[in-house]
Amino acid sequence: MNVWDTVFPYLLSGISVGGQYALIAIGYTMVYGILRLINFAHGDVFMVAGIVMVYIASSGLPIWVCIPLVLLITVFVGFLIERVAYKPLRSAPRMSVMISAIGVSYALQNLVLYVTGGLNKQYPTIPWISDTVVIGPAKTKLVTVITPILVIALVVALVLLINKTKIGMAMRAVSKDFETSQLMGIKINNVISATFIIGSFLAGVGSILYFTNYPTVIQTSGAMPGLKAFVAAVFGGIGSIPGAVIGAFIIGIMENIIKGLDVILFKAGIISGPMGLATFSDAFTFALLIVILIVKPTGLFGEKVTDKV
Amino acid sequence: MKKKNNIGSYITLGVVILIYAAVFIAEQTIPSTSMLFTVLKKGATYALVAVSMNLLNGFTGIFSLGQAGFMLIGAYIYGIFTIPVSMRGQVYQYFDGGLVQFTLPIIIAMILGGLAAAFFAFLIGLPVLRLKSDYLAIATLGFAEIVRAIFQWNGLGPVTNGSNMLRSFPNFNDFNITDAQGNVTVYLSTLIPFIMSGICILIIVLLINSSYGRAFKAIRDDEVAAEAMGINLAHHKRLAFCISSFFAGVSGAMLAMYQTTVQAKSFTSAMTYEILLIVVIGGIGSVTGSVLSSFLFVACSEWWLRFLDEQQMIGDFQVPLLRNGFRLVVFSVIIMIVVLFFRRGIMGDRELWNLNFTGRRKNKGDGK
Amino acid sequence: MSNINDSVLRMEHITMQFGGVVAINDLSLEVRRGEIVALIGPNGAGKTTAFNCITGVYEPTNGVVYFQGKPIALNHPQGKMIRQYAGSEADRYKMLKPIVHTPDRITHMGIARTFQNIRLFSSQTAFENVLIGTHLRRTSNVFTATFRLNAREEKRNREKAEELLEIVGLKDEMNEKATSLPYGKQRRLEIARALATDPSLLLLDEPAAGMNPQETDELGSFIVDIKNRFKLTVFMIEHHMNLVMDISDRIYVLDFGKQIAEGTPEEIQKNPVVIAAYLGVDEE
Amino acid sequence: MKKMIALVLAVMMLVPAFALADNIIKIGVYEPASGDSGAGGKQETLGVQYANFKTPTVTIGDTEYKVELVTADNGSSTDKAPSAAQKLVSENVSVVLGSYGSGVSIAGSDYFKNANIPAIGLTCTNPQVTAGNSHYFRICFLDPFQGTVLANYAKDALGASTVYCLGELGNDYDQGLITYFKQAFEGLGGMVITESFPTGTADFTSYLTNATAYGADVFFCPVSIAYSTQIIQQASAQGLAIAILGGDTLDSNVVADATKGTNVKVVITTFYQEGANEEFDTGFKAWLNENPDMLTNNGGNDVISAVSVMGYDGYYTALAALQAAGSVDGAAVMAALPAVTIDGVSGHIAFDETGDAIRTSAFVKTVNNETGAWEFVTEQSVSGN
Repeated sequence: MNVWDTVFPYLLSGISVGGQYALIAIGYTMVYGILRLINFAHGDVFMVAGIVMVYIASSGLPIWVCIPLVLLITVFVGFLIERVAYKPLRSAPRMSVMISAIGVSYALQNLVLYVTGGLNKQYPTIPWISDTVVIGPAKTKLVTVITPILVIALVVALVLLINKTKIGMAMRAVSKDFETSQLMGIKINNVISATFIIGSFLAGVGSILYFTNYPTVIQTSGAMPGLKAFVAAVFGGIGSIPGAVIGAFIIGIMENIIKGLDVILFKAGIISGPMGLATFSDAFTFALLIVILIVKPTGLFGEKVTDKV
Repeated sequence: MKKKNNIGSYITLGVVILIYAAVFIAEQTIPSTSMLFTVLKKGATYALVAVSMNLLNGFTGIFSLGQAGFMLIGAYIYGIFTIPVSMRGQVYQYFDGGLVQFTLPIIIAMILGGLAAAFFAFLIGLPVLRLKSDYLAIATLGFAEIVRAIFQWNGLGPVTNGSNMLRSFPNFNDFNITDAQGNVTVYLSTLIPFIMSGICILIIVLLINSSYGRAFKAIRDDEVAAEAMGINLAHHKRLAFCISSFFAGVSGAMLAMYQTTVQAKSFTSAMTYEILLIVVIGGIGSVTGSVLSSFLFVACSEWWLRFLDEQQMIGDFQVPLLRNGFRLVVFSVIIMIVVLFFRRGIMGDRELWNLNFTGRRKNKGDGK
Repeated sequence: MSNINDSVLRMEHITMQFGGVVAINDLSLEVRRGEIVALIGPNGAGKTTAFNCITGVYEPTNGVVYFQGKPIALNHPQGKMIRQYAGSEADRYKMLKPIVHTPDRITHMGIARTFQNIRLFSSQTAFENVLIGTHLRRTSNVFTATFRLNAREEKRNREKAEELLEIVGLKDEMNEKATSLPYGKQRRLEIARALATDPSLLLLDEPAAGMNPQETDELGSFIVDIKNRFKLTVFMIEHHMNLVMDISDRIYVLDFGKQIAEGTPEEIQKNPVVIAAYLGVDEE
Repeated sequence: MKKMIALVLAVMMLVPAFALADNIIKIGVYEPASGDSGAGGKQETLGVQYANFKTPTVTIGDTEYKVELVTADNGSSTDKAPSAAQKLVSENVSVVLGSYGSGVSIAGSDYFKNANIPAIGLTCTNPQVTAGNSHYFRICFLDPFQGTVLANYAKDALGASTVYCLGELGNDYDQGLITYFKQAFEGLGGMVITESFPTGTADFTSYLTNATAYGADVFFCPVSIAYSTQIIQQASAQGLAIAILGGDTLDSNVVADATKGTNVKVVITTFYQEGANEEFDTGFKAWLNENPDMLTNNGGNDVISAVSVMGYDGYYTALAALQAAGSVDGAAVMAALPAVTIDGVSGHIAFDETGDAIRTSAFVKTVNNETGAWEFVTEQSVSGN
């Protein structure tokens, strides 16, 4: 087995999960770009999308009805969260809004805990994308291949939306200068709602892909992917959509490489036995975050914001 | 003004003494199996960590979410150095009894736990404290996750027992005074955590009201102006960060004593969020508030709202909705109401000793 | 004014450039011991930027700032700025090692300032605001301060703060929240707070902004008063020409980042360039 | 109006007071109802509840007591364990049953010890649960035994020379069983590679790739039900060719359902095989089918999990101990427990000097990939254990 054959399966897993992180990361980066808020509840919206799918699918509806229904409900949840938990705090200090976000996250998790009884729920099998395919030396689900393609398609659509449409222009204006755009007659609340709707929609799509790959949902399912997606957004430069996507792919790939690092090093003859480095697969993401924040706080593609004295 | 201040202080002192006396008496009279003592012990532990977090978030304006990581360090250091040598073979069953083959006195181990947490805070503080509000929050959160992974790593097993549980170290019950037959004669298992926590909180209060505390508050109010007043931002922020982490470490050791076992995997970011919510409910910038809300939070989550988790019958009528997990739903709703509508929390930024006991309300400046 | 060479503050060829925008270009000026010097100019001329360069809030792009004969800030264009640099004297300091101090170090050396848009510590009382100013001259460390082993120092500082409040006429309001005070008193409080740091040079950024004529008059004599009382040198930015002309020994005029005039109040009043800058001249 | 409310309140207070007039004895059920082990904990609780349904009273001395079960959810996590344990203590239970999961058992242990309440472990197999304790007993086999059984099976029946072990970080059950398995398997001349995943992991694809890359012949993952279903499903998607080996935690219909329709071979060791006791099987199934809630707790169907059997046996062990003690006092029950023996559904139960059940055999089961049912493979014992 040559090096490529050893590394390839990890790359494949990484690209797949990276694409799913990317879809969550876009929601983080857009909301941060406009509200300067880390929407801690975003990962939980992703999880709620998963749970909603579990319950809708178990009601016996055909899957082509379930998917749009799930996306619709997810979008509504995202919209509702903004209206209930963030809008009343528009003029409050940033810390209050962030705490509200943490509160929402806590509430969503507990609500799902109550509904599910705290048990893992089996995600329904979605036909076609769950099929097994063989790519080079690895066998995987079709969703692994679809994810990056879908992500790129969605990102292109999103970039077009932001650059070509009126609402997109309004979004860019608001993210540049909140107060001024308000004075210019932009309906701030509509723009913010639109942002949350787009973010939640993408998280919903991400959730379908993610849980098809890893088909168990529990109330904490969204926490880790959420945090990682946020790190991806920071890594790519918060506010930048391509940055978030690239960051997410890098994090997804690195995380899986680390899980397999023992094997890779072992095969390469560098170490003689496993060192348990897989323990650090999650921690690595955060180490990367701290390093990037120190070396280049604006991320890979971020714009520098100067504070006025 | 000065006179009134003193009245407040005396009243506070009186209240504190009354509470301690009540705790002592309750412990001797009420059966030790009562849920009350669990709440008090855990409440005392949480009070300390909440106040330590408030020192950072409320008084210095540094939004840090690393508290669970520092508690973990304190808890582990305490556990590692206090497990009786005779028990080490059992606890470190997969690591031949571990590397550490001596024990330290409880107090020394607690302080060492705090110092270790402060040391880690110093290291991480050098780069991280330069970051602005939410970036700092997410970096400290990440740091806590990294600490968790390090302590779980099998490579450090001989010291940390890998990802396995530490146990058999002295816990709160070991403070009870027993007679020769092993029967408890004087119960101290609740009073001692109160004293530990009380001393630590007193030190924090003294710090807050010292010249350094004023400097911290100046930084919170306006960094630029504070710097223009000759306050070295880096130095003072690091100081606040290390001191807060020290006490988080000590409270970690107390949590270890409360839980009787320690395991790295339970020190998650969810724990930090919980502590943050305690601080918010109590009022950001109020020590009294943090202490009050710690006890309220623990009592509600462990005791008073427990009935929501079980089916209740009123006569033949089964109350709907009640089942496992409902307590937490109600709890989250309460928290969201506080966060959205009572943003100042229970105490705002006031303290027990600053309250106007004479009944006349002074015109307060508009608090944000 | 004993010695004409007794320079307290000297700026040499200071240029401050943000990206492509030159906020100050090649500014050189000097403030001597015991003087009251004013820096005037239309809005956006770069006056506050000059203050920020002195106090370490900004790192000047090029030039040196001396305080009591020692350089406290020195820089020359570096990195990307070498190509972007649009000011003059680019090569003058090329060989020298840049000097950067954080604002607190500068304050420590003896330069205190107030802010154009009052920056008091909003959650604290007037008294506490001044008390914070005494923090930097502490001899206690965090341990002794926490355990009250510095009681004598603390007492001294409290007395000093009280005395300063009395001097600025805020004794009665000492326990009021700083931000609940009327505007004029907030400005005085800021000065008291700055004085608490024991400065030898006081930088006042528009101390009379928002004051009525009577308050402005009082402020003038107040500034002279504290200057004499604390043996200060005062360097101020001000728009109230009456105040400036009344109390300044000398005046520098800044326009579009460049110094356009320097001289005594009488000279400046007659200077056609200054008049043009303020009133706008059609021919130009 | 106020009087009305007062009256209603007074009546409400009186109702439980009347209920208290009967002789009641409380048995604590210390089990996870949520979290990663929630599914298993619920099934174990079902066994206890069924036993309580069959035998709701016990005669101690000359008095007949009504047995009341007090449940506490330890949330599958060691930090929630203390308050759950304390809840049972504060309810003054006479004896505690549980828990599913060794870590939470250890975490709750000291609370029972301090209150002089004996605890009977039902399926917590880590030796640390009872070692050095006089109050903790257990009716199942231990990990050194189970590890050896599994190692023997891997070597002899599966012909493995290299085994890849995957456990959850910080889970005492996983890590303990893996350690004993490793000892035994290496003793047989095999090679063992161990890795751990952080709590909350959902993506196991890279670990599965690791196993293949190391050239392992068996994938040993004695993890909780939640993770094992994930592993099995992802193994199926990746086309994992080697057998997945598990411990008693995997003996659940949830795992069997996950395996159904895949090509993954799942082999486990456990305490009981359906069909060994006809009377229990039919009774339990009938009871499950009568109570929709219970059926849901069992994972939606009436397949019997070994943990339910252990719960059932544990309940009768507790009753026997109460009768032997002749008292409802915890300390007396504790003193009586070592001498208690019963013939349970899972076999004869007697305690050795550490308080562990003396067990000499384990069942090996596998999942039928077509029907999704557990099939009996062999009953394996280890000499010298």
